[in-house]
Amino acid sequence: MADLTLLQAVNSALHEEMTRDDNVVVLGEDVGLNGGVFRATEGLYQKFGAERVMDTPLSESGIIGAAIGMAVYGLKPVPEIQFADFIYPAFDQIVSELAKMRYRSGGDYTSPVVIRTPYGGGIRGGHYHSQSPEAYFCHTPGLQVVIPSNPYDAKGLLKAAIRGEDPVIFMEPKKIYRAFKQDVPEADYVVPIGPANIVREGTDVSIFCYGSMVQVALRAAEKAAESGWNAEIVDLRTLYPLDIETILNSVKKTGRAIVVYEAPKTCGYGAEIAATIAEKAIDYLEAPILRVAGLDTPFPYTLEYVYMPHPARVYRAIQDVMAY
Amino acid sequence: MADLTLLQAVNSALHEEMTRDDNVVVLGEDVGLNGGVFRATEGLYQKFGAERVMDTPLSESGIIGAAIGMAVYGLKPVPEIQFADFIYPAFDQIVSELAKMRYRSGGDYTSPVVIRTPYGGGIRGGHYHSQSPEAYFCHTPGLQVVIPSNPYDAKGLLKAAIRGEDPVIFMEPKKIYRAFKQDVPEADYVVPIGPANIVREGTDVSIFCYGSMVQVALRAAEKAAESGWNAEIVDLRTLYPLDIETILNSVKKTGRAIVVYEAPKTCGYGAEIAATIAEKAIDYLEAPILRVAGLDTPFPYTLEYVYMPHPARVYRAIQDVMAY
Amino acid sequence: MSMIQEVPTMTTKEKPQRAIPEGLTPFDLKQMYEAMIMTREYDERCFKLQRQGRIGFYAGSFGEEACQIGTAFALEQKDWIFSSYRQPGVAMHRGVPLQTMVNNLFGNAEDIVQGKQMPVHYTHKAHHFLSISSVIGTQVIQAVGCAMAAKVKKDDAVAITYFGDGGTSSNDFHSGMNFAAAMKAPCIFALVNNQYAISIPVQKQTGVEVLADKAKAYGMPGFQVDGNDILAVYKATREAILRARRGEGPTLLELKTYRAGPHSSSDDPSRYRSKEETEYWLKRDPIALFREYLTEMELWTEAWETEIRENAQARLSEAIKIAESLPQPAWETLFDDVYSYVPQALADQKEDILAHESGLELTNEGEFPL
Amino acid sequence: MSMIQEVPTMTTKEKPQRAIPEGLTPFDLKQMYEAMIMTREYDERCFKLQRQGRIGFYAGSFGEEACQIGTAFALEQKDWIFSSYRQPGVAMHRGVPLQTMVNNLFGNAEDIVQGKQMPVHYTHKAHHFLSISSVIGTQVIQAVGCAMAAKVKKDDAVAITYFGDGGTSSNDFHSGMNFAAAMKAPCIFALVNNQYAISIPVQKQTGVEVLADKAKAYGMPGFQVDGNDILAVYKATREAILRARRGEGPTLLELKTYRAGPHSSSDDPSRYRSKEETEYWLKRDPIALFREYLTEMELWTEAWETEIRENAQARLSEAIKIAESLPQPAWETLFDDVYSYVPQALADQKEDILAHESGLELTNEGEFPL
Ligand SMILES: Cc1ncc(C[n+]2csc(CCOP(=O)(O)OP(=O)(O)O)c2C)c(N)n1
Ligand SMILES: Cc1ncc(C[n+]2csc(CCOP(=O)(O)OP(=O)(O)O)c2C)c(N)n1
Ligand SMILES: [Mg+2]
Ligand SMILES: [Mg+2]
Repeated sequence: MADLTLLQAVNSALHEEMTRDDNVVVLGEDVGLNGGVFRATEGLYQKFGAERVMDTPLSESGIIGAAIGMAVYGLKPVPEIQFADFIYPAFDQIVSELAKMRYRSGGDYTSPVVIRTPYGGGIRGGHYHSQSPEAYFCHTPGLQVVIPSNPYDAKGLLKAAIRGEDPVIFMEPKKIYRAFKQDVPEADYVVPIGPANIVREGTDVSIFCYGSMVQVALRAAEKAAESGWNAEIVDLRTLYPLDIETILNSVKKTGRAIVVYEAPKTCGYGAEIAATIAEKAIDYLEAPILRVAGLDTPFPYTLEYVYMPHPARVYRAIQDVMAY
Repeated sequence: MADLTLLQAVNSALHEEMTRDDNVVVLGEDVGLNGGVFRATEGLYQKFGAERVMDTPLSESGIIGAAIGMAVYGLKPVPEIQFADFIYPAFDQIVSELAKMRYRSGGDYTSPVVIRTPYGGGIRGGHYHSQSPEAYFCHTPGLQVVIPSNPYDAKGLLKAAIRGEDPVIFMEPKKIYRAFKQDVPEADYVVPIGPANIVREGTDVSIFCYGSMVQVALRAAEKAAESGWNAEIVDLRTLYPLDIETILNSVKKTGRAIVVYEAPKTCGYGAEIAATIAEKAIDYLEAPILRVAGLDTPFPYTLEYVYMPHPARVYRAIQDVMAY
Repeated sequence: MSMIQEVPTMTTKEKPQRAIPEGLTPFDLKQMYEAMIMTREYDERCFKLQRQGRIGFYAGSFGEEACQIGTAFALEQKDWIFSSYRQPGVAMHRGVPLQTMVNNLFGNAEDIVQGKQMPVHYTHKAHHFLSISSVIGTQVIQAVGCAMAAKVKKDDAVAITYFGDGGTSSNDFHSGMNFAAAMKAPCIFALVNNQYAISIPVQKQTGVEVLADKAKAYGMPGFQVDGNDILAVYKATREAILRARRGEGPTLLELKTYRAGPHSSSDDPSRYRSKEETEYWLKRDPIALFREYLTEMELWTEAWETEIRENAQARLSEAIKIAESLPQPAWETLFDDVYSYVPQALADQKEDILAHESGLELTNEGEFPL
Repeated sequence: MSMIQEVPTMTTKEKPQRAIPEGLTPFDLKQMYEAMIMTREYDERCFKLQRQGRIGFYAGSFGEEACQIGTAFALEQKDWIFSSYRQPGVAMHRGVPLQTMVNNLFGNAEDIVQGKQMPVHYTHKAHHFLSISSVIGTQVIQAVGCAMAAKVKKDDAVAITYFGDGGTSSNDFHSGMNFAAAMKAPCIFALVNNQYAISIPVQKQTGVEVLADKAKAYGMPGFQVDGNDILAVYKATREAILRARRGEGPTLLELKTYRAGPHSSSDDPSRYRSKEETEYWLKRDPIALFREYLTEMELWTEAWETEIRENAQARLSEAIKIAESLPQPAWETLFDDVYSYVPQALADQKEDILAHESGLELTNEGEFPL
């Protein structure tokens, strides 16, 4: 077992997958010699050379478009977008091309590109280095959206993504890139794309979350335990496809649901969770479905700690549904 | 009063606003001499000249970026994106720039651009001429999203948008561009951005919809009336900001809610409506909140009539909630 | 000043008996002519189908046959094609079966993509012909990525991408040209300058006079070629491909031609250009020009022309008859090919629709307006 | 071949006593030098603040002072500036108050945007200095739109936009150059080629050798200018502006310089470039070069240098002292300036937070890693 941060786990997955399969290539801005601005691609350039670890010009549209062409040819590209905030220049390639390649060719052509990108707030990055754009991609048929919350999952999910046949938007919670270490097996393993993970079992309220919000929810749950409320925490891990069964089972058990996410509340991913529950499990509900989310504003710089969901805010939501 | 189609109403609003205010300019692909591929800008070039009705190079990013610069300078640009499906090359300018200009300058700079774009299916356009990307924009703080469902509203809302101080994504349901005519006043009027419109009062179930889906919902409601069910149809008109009060009042009255939209179901705009109701009016509900929406697939060509919500499908949803 | 490809153009006044370009035989020349005729016949028939309401949409390539067939003949089967909607001749010459193409126009049950794409959006994996996107310019950088992949794999294949004068304004023309030149990707950029992007003339599209000069921004060779002269097109493409195969990187070819027909079945060019202009260009019809050359070379006869035209028409009639007789795709197909599997949310939607709506008489409403 | 601006460069061996460029007085020259010194001092102090943990982030312009002050002096107040994060000297010379800039670095309650932007993202409406975006290249086309608007309104203003060598790969460099040339917009493109985009050297960024040649793709004049020679920069900018004012359209100026410092406070250049390379360029320090010129012109003395440096330092200390003493913005401000009004959903969020969390001790966690 190795004690790794989430960032190291990502790096380790890349090293292993590039070793396993010659077709895996990495491309992006500063991913080569510099090892990525977060160092997620550290050492790859030295080990696999410039042909498989490509420093590209400054164009996200170019990075993703080129990756699609590579994937069509038969490579397995894992492009990095330096910050999720800079994925928008590539939005057309992602939404119009990557997502639709299989569909529009009747399954003949596929472009199973795995786009890695750090997302989210909590690093004092202001609105151009803190956004959480997952909902855009979950609303785009043809894409899978994966967000790990810990080193073990990060490595296993990234490996599963690279070995998969479909495109993946792999979003890495940069706030917790180096926040804690976890024992990660030396032996090869994958965490399958799809299933959610109940990280804390509980009976009173279900909290659905992902990425860096899992830690926030866990801290709120500890506080709630002091009040005698037993919160269940479901780490979604894969946002599309969604593990609907686990979600519904949890709500049926607890009767109360809260969704926590950093993105602006309106039309955020939490709306989908709430809507799914309201459609399929409404009779089990003993309280409103609450969303603890980012504000309907761009992401601020100085006051980001007010903007972002924090344990106290999640705890308030628990109080509210328990008191309902 | 003039008898106008939705398309003519849009055209008439543009003529009147350009006459009223010299700062209003139109730009886009084929909007000049050709009058727009749908003819929405017909006659403007002849009346206001090439300086105010600008045929641009083929670059949506350029069109929106230039419009932002013009708005910063003090003009009131009304760019056209030929199909909403082609708005993605401009996504970065819209999400990173247009939406955040006021915020990131502390209100000093504003870019109140009104982006007009035809959206939606029903014209046999396949997945690159049929998409409904409204949810992306509703999830982007700083933008307003407006979708008219009839000629009267189209003209009044577009005028309000052009006179407003904030950016607007003005999405025109191209399926019903020429589907029917309506009496539209000759005198100047606006339909304010914000309030929803109850187009059919009812007591048994609330149907929330917008754009071309209003006609679909109305036909389903007629059918339901034959079964003795009285459906209330709420035409949202403005998706952001949302008229939460009207929605909640309707649900409180009927106890049942259905949302109809063409976009892929998952993370679509209907999820937000469902989540809002599940958060604020759950006690009033007598049935699950249902979403009648497009499929979680790209938009198909031949079978688009199966893909799109149709009256029979909405009627089924009414049956389901009434029978619950 | 742009480097003008030094190819004897067939538009010059004196038409000397010329050598057959390297790489071609007299047999090839006749095949090229036949492919141009087939492309033209396809075009005419499809427009007719659209006007008769038998297919929903069509975008033709009338006047651009030399650009298509001239480039296509320079390619080998191992090469990759990233085209726009205006190169049916490339697909046909490449070997995409006519029936496959016509099935796409009808979006029927035998269509490779089962009606998931609009007409004129072909795809064919066996021939390295990439599924066409409507979105202008996106294929350009994809072709570059494909070429980069071939380089990584040390394969000898090159990629060619076709796009229009309007396409040069797109984001991914820029990213594609830049990536290709910076990375020496074996990619050919076939810029079909037909002088219009729907209603926008090329003079409004860009400030540069010779589009081939756009290569200069990227440190890439760029050539302007008479796009109505099939042999000039062939020769320029062949040289660019050889250069790419030698590892010398990409080339931009501006094939200067004219969109002699409307943008598509929804377009009315009389709104934005004069009859005189169109007539001027019709006199430079690439098929007529090549016919003159073949006549000079004693490779053309009236009887042969009739034969190949009738043959083309017969093949078309047959393919159309079959395509039209085929049913629509089954509703089940709607849910395929989004992913390699069917996600739960989509499976639920499938079950719901198939269980409750299969009997319903649903139909299309509305027509494609562009 | 690119057109190299014919300006006597201060890097040439023989340094003849040269005429003062048209448009400038000896007084101006001294002011220019002072502005360069101020920019350099600002830079050094801000890096120190960041290292001390007093501000969260900084991106400097060390070595690029001539590009900034040379262009800024050629502008008039009516003109518009669309810059990147690496032109603090332009903002300062323009008249953006130092306090305003330092307040941005601290994101305090007096910051114009009340802590809504990261450090080095200034904005100032009175001086037509547009709010800076982090997103590379987006400002380029906006500047063009602004210039087009000035043209529509028949105003005499021009727009200038600053971006880097990396920025030339962005989508909106392409759309901006294309729109400007096609529409003859009075816009100046100041390409600050500091030879790096974070770790990517310009040779990997593009296949072209002289970035000024990128103008050729658009039909626009392009000049390469020694970006460490402030007078060359001034002269080239002035000519481009005069051309734009005469209605002759846009110009691309490649200001060739070197990013002598790290990309930002999060960057470690030793990972990707040699000390020797940096030292080579440090010998071409634009301030030292200009100092030599001023000395020759008998406009520089040691005493004056000390005076302006001390003055700069004092102004900085004062501004920093004030900025640091100011509180954070009030939580209420979080909800302002998203729209001209507060939408219901946001009003609900505001009410919820202010009502229930005002007492809480919340703090920032994490640090900016780039
Ligand atoms: C990104 C994008 N914007 C707009 C359109 C609508 N559109 C379809 S074809 C076309 C003109 C294309 O012109 P050009 O690139 O010259 O190709 P041509 O049609 O002349 O072959 C436009 C604007 C589109 N398909 N994609
Ligand atoms: C669209 C986008 N992609 C990536 C980044 C991350 N990033 C910030 S600065 C930078 C390099 C910019 O280089 P250049 O344009 O040469 O400007 P310089 O920093 O050298 O002044 C990158 C890649 C960004 N800000 N925006
Ligand atoms: Mg064209
Ligand atoms: Mg640079």
